[in-house]
Amino acid sequence: MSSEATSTAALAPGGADLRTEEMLLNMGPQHPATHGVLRVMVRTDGEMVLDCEPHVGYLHRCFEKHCENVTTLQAVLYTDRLDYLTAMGNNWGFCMAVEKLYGPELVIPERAQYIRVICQELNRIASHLLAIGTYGMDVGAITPFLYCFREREKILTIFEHICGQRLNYNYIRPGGVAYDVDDAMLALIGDFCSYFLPKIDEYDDLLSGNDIFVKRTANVGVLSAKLAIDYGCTGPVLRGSGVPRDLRKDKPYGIYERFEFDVPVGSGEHGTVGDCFDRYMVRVREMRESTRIVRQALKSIPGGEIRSAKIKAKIRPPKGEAFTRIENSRGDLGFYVVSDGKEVLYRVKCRAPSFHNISVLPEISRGSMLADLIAIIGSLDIVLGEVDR
Amino acid sequence: MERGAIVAEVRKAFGERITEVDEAALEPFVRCEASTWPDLARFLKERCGLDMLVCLSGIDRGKGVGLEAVYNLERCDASRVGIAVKIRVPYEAAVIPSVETVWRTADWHEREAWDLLGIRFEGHHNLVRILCAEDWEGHPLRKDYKSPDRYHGIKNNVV
Amino acid sequence: MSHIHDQELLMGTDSPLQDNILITQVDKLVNWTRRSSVWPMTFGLACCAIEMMATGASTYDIDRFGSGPFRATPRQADLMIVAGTVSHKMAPRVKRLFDQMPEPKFVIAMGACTVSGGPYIKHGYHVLKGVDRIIPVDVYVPGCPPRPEALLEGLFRIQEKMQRERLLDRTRVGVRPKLLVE
Amino acid sequence: MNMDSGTLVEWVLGSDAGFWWRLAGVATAWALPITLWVSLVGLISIWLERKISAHIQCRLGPMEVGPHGALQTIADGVKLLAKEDLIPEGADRMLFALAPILAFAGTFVSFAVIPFGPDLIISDLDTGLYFLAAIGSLEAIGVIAAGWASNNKWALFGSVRAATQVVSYEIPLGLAFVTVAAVAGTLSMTEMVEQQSGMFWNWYMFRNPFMPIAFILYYIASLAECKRAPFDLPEAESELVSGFHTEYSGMRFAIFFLAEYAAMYVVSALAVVLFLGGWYTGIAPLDQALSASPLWGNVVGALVIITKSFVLIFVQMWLRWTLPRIRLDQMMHLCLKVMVPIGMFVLVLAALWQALLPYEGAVANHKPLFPAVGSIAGLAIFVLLTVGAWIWVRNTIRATTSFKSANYRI
Repeated sequence: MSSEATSTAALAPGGADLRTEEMLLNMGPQHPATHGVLRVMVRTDGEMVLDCEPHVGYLHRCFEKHCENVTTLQAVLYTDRLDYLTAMGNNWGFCMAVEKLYGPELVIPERAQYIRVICQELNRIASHLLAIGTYGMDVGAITPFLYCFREREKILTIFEHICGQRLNYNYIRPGGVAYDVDDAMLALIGDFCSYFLPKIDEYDDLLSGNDIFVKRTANVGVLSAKLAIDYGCTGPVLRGSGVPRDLRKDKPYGIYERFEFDVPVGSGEHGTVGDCFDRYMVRVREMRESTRIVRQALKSIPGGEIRSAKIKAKIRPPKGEAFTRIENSRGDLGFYVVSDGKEVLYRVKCRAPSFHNISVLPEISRGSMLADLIAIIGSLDIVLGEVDR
Repeated sequence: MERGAIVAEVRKAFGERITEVDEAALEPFVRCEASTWPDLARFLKERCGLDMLVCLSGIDRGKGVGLEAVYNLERCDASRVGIAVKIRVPYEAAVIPSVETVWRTADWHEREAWDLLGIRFEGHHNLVRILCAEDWEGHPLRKDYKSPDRYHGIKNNVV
Repeated sequence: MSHIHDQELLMGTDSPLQDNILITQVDKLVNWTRRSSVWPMTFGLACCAIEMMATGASTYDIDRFGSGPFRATPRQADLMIVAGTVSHKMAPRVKRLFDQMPEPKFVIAMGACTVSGGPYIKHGYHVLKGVDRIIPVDVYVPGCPPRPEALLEGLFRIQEKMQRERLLDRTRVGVRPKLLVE
Repeated sequence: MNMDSGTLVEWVLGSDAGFWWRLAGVATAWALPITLWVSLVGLISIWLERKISAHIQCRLGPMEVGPHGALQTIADGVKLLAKEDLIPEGADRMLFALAPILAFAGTFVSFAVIPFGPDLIISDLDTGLYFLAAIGSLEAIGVIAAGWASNNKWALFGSVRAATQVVSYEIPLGLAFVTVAAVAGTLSMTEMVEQQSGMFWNWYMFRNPFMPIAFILYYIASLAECKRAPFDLPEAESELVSGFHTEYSGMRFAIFFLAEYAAMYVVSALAVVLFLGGWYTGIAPLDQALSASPLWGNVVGALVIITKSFVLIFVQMWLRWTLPRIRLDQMMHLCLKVMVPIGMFVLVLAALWQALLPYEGAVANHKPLFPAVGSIAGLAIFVLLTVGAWIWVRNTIRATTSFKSANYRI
């Protein structure tokens, strides 16, 4: 801390003669750029951020308490509202933990596996679209946000047809998925893929290739790989720092080992590895990879059951403890599930990627400017529902 | 280094101080006393290369057992090899040494475990509530927790 | 409570000045402008905020009805859309933001959580069971989250309510909602 | 309309009796049309902004309030007037009330010296440009006062940013003014326009090879003066909540709003007068045919100048809804380290050009001498700059998006 203070003093012309006063700035919980109800206490010297401290908990919705009080099937509903931008992933993560309790004899039907992959990847695209759109808005470009929402609406319409909800799907259930997807819907998803890919070029024109955008994001909020790992950052934040860690590749869950896709990592195209631009760019590239996976899945989706017969309507997970993680759009979403053989789980702990990602904020925003702080928060792409649970 | 090798190393270095090892469980773990934990943490990070604290789960194991903290550790490379460490403490002395200097992400996780379960992490630089409001009373994830009838004059239990 | 009731009688619809032709015409004009330009506050709390954004985006385009300019500061907003779960930690801030808005101000409780606590009503120890416990709510839009069309319908209800405003009626009888007090 | 300022002043000051009445009468007679025009410009440009932004964003924009939302701005304005007027506790009440008026006054007074036609000018000052440069910065003082008086940290940030912005953009703006003055040899607005009569290559924009650069400098600096994106730092909604007007509500906020849009018109009209031939269409025979009667000359002249101004306003809006916001230090870097040196060079070179190859005013001196070298060079430079910028932008985008779907394996 003290070293930072001296460095800002050195920046001021005249050095010691110029007396500056520190200002304590309370950003949030209601602020247009905090992506929800994050509150950041910022100690500034003019526009320079000396230190900041994120305060979370303004959306603490007692997820873990609910899981201890409602049945396992009902708990799926609450997982939706963790990372409400990638509800499919949350469902899947939780169901995977419950399924793990059943042991290897529980086999998820093939068709359900494919539907899960398609839904998860579509949802990843929807989530990244929002991340990119709001990131553009954070740095002052409003139009890309509207363009992203235009595409997002199409995905939400697909989901609405599949499971009747636009945001909190409650679709992936222990042992399979809730409803089947008909062929017309699969054709529509294929059409969406063809429609969507050229649209990414539009975002590239508007943002990735925009000189002002590059200047605002390159070399800003540099997160080194070591620091990222130390803080437990995962997902695009870790990959933006040049670490190619993706659970879909490292520990393929579901049927991800059958698909061909790349893991985009930050390479410091315009600045340093691990800056805001890298994190942003990883998301843009992941949208292409997700489309690629969806297309492969659409080609080879089999028919058949969508729910395992082994899991009855009344879900009583066997006694045991399981910890599973999936690669959600914000990083590794983990669930630590403790069951004592009853219908209601004994304890559920959610390992939320955003919780880790936002905790690194003070480290990477020190010494930057106030406008950079906004850009950094945006590039971390947090969802407060998940941070606060 | 595979998980088996890590367990063997830990056993060799710590011997009796590791109270339980279960490699066959769904989530393989080693168990130790709270006093061993700082040494074990440093050993796991520096010698075994488990550089990422994936998750810290606090669990209320109920009367007669006490509180438990589960640390899921992992090496952040392509192998993604990891192991869990479990530490059990009684209610009346729910104190575990803090490891925020080993893995910095432990900072917020320990605050969360303190907030929701009341496990005190000794040596933590700022052990205050993180999720609940500052003046919240009790630790909500304890099994005997009763949610307050009123909070700041607003009725809370309506059902 | 009783003196407010008296005031309502005094300033309410019985007041002879209220039916003055000039006043009613001014009423009409002012109400038309208010109805046509309801500026909401950029105030997202949780899931519902995403649907609120979708309402402002291209497909649903709330700007068609003049409610496009989402103002970041409460001082310039007419409508507070409480979009998402309000926790006990957040509640004082929500109230403060409401207090900072200039009159006439309106509140939409968007989503099940703000209406009543929604799925968190029973075990949500840290969740405020309905935002009408801290601020008066004009229109409730249920859903988890409500569709953008539902929010637009909520906006129309607010516009209908604005139509009933009377210029000389300081107490805003029939318009101002009550706080839920238990 | 074009009264001789000298005699008028004498008339007002003439005798003691009724001095104040006469002063008030003259002030009202002048202020009324400006007020009307400012309001009209505000209404139109705010409506345009909302429609243009909506269509850029694949939306419709205001549709329900009047045909295609034409009455939207009126509704907004009257609503803001009828809102509660809040002055926050702890604010400097007098300064808080004064700030919007100060901000508006700067723009309002600027209208006095901006011509709408050959005779349609409130006051054709000999030092019109100088007056504008001086009075134009008054808005910034209002903005700074607003932020300071609000007793709000975000507003303070906004006002300090506004102050920073003023000291940064005023210098290149002034340099652009001086460059035009050096070429024109006058500071009077009407005289400058008269010199640009004839074909469009007579416009100052193409007068010599350095004027297009001066125009671009002026345009960028004028964006900063109106606090438009990418220089909307004092407002910066995503950073500073609403910047300097965070605490303003109701009518006071409406005045700020109006001042912003009026300022957009002022800088655009000024660009038209200084660089784009004022009320001349740029086609000499057409101008001659129209200026046959003074009435038609004025009417058409006003239409021409307003059309040109709104084209420039459209470009401002287009930029706003396309570009992200630049950072404070980048803004200062751009203004002080890039634009000022370029402006200096342009000034010196343009002045040298003017001294060595003097432009004989084709109309003023009735000499149809066409100083071909300067105009051809000016046009060439303009085309070159446009094409160069286009290629540069395309290349930047292509270079950073080597992963476009065209060369991507899916």
